[in-house]
Amino acid sequence: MTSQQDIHTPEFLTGDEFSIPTFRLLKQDGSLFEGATAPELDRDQALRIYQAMVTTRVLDERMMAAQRQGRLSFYMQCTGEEAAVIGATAALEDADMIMAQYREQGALVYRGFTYDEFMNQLFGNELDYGKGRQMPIHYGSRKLHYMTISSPLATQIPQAAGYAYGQKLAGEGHCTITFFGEGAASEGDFHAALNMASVHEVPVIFFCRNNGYAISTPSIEQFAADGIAPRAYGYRMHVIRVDGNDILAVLAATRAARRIAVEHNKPVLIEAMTYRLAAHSSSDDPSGYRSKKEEEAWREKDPLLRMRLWLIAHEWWSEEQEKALQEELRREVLETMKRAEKRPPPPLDSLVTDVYADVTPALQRQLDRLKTHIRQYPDSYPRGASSLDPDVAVGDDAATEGDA
Amino acid sequence: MTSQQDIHTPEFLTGDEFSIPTFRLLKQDGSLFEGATAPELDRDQALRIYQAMVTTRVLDERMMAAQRQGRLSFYMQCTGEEAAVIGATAALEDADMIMAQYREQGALVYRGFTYDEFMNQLFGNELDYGKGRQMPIHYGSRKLHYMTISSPLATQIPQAAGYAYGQKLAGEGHCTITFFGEGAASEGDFHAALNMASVHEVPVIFFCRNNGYAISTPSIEQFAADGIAPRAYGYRMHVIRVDGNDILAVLAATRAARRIAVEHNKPVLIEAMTYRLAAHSSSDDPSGYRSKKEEEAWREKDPLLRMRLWLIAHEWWSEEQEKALQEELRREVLETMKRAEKRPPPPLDSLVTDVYADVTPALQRQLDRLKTHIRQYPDSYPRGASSLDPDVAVGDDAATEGDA
Amino acid sequence: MPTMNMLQAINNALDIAMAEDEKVLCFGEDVGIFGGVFRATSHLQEKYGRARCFNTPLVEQGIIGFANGLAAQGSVPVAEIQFADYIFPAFDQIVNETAKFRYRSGDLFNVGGLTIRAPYGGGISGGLYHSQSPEAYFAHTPGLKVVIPRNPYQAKGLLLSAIRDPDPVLFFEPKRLYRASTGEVPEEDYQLPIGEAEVTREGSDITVLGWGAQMEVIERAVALAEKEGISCEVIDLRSILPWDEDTVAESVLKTGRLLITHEAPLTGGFAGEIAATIAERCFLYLESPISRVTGLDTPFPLTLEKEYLPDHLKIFEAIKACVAF
Amino acid sequence: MPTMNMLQAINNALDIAMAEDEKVLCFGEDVGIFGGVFRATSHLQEKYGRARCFNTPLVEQGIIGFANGLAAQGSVPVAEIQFADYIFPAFDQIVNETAKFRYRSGDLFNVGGLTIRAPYGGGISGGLYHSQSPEAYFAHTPGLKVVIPRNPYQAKGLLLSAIRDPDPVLFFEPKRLYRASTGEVPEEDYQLPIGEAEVTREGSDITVLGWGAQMEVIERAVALAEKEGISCEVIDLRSILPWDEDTVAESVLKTGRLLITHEAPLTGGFAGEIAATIAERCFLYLESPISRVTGLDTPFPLTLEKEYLPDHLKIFEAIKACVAF
Ligand SMILES: Cc1ncc(C[n+]2csc(CCOP(=O)(O)OP(=O)(O)O)c2C)c(N)n1
Ligand SMILES: Cc1ncc(C[n+]2csc(CCOP(=O)(O)OP(=O)(O)O)c2C)c(N)n1
Ligand SMILES: [Mg+2]
Ligand SMILES: [Mg+2]
Repeated sequence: MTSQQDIHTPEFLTGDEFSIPTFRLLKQDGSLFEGATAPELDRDQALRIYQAMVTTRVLDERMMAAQRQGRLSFYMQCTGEEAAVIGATAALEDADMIMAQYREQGALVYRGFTYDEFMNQLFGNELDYGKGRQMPIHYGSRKLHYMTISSPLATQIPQAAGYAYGQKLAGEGHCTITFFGEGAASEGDFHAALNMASVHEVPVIFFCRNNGYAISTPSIEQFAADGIAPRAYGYRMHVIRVDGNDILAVLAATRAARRIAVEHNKPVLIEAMTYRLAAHSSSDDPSGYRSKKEEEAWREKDPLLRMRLWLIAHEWWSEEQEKALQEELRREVLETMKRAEKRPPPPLDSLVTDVYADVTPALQRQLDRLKTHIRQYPDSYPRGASSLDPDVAVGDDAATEGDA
Repeated sequence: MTSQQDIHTPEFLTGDEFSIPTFRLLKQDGSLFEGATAPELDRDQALRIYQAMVTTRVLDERMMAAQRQGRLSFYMQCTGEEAAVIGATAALEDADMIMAQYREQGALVYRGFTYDEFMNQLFGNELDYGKGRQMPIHYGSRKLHYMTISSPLATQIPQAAGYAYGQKLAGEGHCTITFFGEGAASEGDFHAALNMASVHEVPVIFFCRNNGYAISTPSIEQFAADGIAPRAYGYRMHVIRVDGNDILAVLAATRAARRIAVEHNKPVLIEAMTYRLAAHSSSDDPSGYRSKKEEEAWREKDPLLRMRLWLIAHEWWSEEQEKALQEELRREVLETMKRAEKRPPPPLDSLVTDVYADVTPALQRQLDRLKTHIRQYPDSYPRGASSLDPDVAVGDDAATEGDA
Repeated sequence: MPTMNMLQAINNALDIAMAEDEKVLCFGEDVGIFGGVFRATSHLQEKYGRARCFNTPLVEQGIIGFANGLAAQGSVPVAEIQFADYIFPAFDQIVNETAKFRYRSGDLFNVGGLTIRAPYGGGISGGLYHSQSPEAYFAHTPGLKVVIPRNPYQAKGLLLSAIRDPDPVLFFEPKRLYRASTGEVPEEDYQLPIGEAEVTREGSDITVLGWGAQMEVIERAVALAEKEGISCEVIDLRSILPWDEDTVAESVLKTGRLLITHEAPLTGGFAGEIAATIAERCFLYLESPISRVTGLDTPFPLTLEKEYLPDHLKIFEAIKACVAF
Repeated sequence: MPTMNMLQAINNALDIAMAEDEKVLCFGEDVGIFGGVFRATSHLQEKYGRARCFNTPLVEQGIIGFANGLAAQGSVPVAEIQFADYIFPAFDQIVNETAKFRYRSGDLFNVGGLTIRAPYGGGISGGLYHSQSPEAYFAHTPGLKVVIPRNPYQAKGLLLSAIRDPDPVLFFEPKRLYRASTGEVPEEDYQLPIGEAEVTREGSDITVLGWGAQMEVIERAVALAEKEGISCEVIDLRSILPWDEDTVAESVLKTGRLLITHEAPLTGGFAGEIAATIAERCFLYLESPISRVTGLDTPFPLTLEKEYLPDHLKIFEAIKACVAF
């Protein structure tokens, strides 16, 4: 269906004739903008959100430090983007599906993934639901409806459209949210996903964290347009741009998006304007491609501080509570980290399980040969050898627990 | 760079608030719309354009008939879309690069590809520049700056962006046009191409033939939006929608687009609204998925008729000239077809040349073994055997000619 | 028992699977009202509605991405790729996602419900892009299953197994046989095993192994060889991944000779894998080098397609050469 | 002669190629001012400007599509894919386009100027998606060349050849060796031949064949074997496609034994192709089955990476088994 209007002189459009505003509710000092109304939010949920933000921040700080100490091979922080990720998650029902990119640990925290669960994945030990197969930060939880992270970028976006199509057919009123960066949105899978979702009318929320960078590539070298939001026009999709550091705006926007998705089976695109305050990952050093000044400017827009000021103004939170929470969390991180580090690796068999539903005979032969070899050189394969000793061998409660 | 405006209530946009008009100049009766001005066009170019349209139409009609008679394995018609393809080509310089999808034989006709050249490709004979390797309609011409057609859809779109980037660096003032269907525009390569072209500011024209169908799939099942044009907003790219059956509008729009591309190194998207009057290909039967009535409605918008009426109004053309041209062309098609059919196939060596710049030793061994085998069973491989006989063996003037 | 061609058998299998389980969905380019360009999905939209059988936009990476998501959710998608030559835009979704979904999540999530159907192979004047046999690309990818039927009976039974298999299956259909191959096919539901080869003819001098459309070519070659007194054992591999080493090895231990044929180019083709494995397992029993009769190491040609293809004459000559070694 | 690590050698080769020919362009994700996530393109943007060395948007299919177009136009693009694991979204542009460009056009057009660089391989705690060795996927694709260097000297000479080669080349760089492998590298321009294997050690009991990072592993295994009195001939294949059958066959005719190792999974890996070819060519000379020491037929793991990899001990044991056969 195309519009019917005619013109008789060749005028080109570029989209500059309209612009996409940013939805904001909360000022950095914790007060609302004039004309703004906070979304409905009781004390319990407000604190659940805020505590998830702090829990995420503390985890990130401590684990990055652990990585620097050589205790962990790799880490990625959500720092600066907690409001975007947690605000969106808080707007959903807990049974809605989350298909994230990798910087969305806040969503898991909000849903109740414990520090122990994080640590088991980060250290790839026998209790890691992923059985120590993926790099740190590739979390997943079936019970929390959080799809295991996959490193190839943007692949989860069309998958989210498909998942949501299945939810629509199932008719239980659930939807899917998929998070991705403004960099990942350049992939072909992004275009495929948005187009298919709008043609097939699926209840999916495409949530773009526009944090300004894809590793070292600034968004100005990623696209020439006014962010990601105007792409929605190409699919006649509902779209909103929101201040990603404004927890109330993110919450309100995502709640409204969820309504459009679930009640009308229409996909929605949300572009959250935010900033990756930390390095891309523990392997990265941003000083080569951006200024401290730019970082500082954004540090002043810290989403945690903004929400804290709002909570304090409501007398739902205090500096003392803040201090106590931070201390408790720091202690908990260290304790759980120590526990997780000490746990044995997954058993040798986990090398060949889950390739297929059942281990094929050929794979079983490969495993048997490997066992023979390791028995010959146990000292050269301390991890593999440990599970060959029957005393050390572990069951697979890991998978069972995650499944629960 | 994103817009600066703020809002404090969560309002979603869908792009419905603006619409993309269609640029039209010529009415079906051959007169101009009120307020319309025809682009500069002298008699010579007008006739070159029109004759290319008729030449294409006659070729298509005859070759489809030949296919029906079993003389040809496969064919695809441009019918109904001649104004879009030839109008765009006529707006370019002849040295600009064309990277087409497959339904753009009109562009080749306009640039002077002869019936003989068409036939050699269609029959995959020894003179086919492509050496009989691709299915009918996969034309290419180096001297006419027309990239050899490739069946996988949309792959040429990012290639066109790259080609144009090379032209920009070369600084000779050339640009690239790439044609594609509204179906192919669903591929990931489309998104990649438009984004890269706008970020890297390349002189490329993306010309979408929105002909309503991708084989059996109507555009309403291809995308939910107002055509392809609004996608340009996602890349802040210049865009225009044009009546694809209106030769003057296509010409004017593409000339203007070329100026933007070449003078400002900015990519442009053109969406030409047209209709695939014939079946998708000789393998297709549209009666299963669309109505005769719909086809008839579009047949009345025939782009050839529209231009003919305009030419006749200018007294640049007459019904007698029309008749003579048609007859001459029909005769020529049949003559060249007969010649091409009779020509021998490409030599057996062409099976292994051009895989690499030089035939590898391993491939040479494979060819030698094949020759031995064919000598043993010459009757089972009449085509291969024919070039083993030194009297029949042909040189490779084909390639040399195409290169010229 | 009714006679069906391969398309009818496939259509019938889809029909049975959709009737039985409402979680089964069929989609892809033109599979809706049109029933697919080859008509494998004819009437399914009519019968099961647009929600369960539908056209997709023209984007293979999206089709498989969408299908992966559906399968992870618990649906049973049967996605069609219009030609196997056009499966490559979905390569990342298949090899990085489909294949690794279960493993990387420790089986928290899997896409075992997924089946991908695609017509493959030459012999239809399709040139470079309507002729390819890409099975070897996928056979190097643990986590996938790759299945290829040789006739209508096999097509129905294997496709029903593929759809119900707990692992994702790539189902390549020899399009040259779509209408050319006909045979008796039971009306009722039945399954044939995935991962098991079938000995379709017993013999003692040489084992001749293939899959899909090559089985018919092999039969013609073997008929010629038998006339010359060579007794051939013929095996249809059926599953390329995982493949049935034991059946092949057992046969070669008996015959001492092996010929493998496929249409795909020689280098990196799946015959190499089989040859390497069997040469190792049957080292002391091989009486002649394992012979591979395949397409040339070039893209697929058009005018000289007949010359390019590993036809019955090439196989026949190779059989003789093996036996005469 | 200066000492360089592999990244420096690669950076140096790119620098030389860009200085010599202004048609040479380097681009990819983060290759601009940042110089690539591994810093292989450090300082190139500074030296040659943003027009010739630049960041691309994050879209591999676009990077290679763009590069194909540039090469067809006559430029000499050197495109970087950040990790070989992320080359799959570009699979269609590579196997259907790059590989077939010249053939399908009868050489009216070609993309011979194209080089695609990508870090590959395991041993860096990368898990499923920062460890893959995808060379076999491409080795089944006529029209491509696939080259893998084993050390800095090889990397520079082979990369310069790849850039100037008249055919498109996939250049996979063993990222485990980026900083770990150092050696003398001439400052000046030089090329090493594509399509030729190199015998890096002569021996008489067994031929041990590999490429890339496995060469260092082979050296450790061979050192153990030599201590037990086994004389090993070691070959670095260097080019996977086209590969140097003659050099390998010649060596095996002499030693009578062959072991091939790669990190990629066994099934469908390129060792299968080599084993099949050499078993055929050297049938009467083989004294033991050709041995393949490879990754397991699973996705690439993390915690148990050491157990998964075909390390020197596994190769050493396999060498002994061959010789004892
Ligand atoms: C297909 C693919 N290509 C490249 C990469 C390497 N890579 C990992 S993260 C990243 C940048 C992503 O940027 P963005 O999407 O903006 O997310 P952010 O890191 O900013 O949250 C890149 C290039 C990858 N993981 N997958
Ligand atoms: C990658 C790929 N997928 C599928 C096909 C099969 N196919 C050929 S043409 C076509 C429809 C194209 O429609 P459109 O782009 O609208 O062009 P039109 O035929 O209408 O000119 C399809 C699906 C293909 N050639 N390539
Ligand atoms: Mg980002
Ligand atoms: Mg169309």
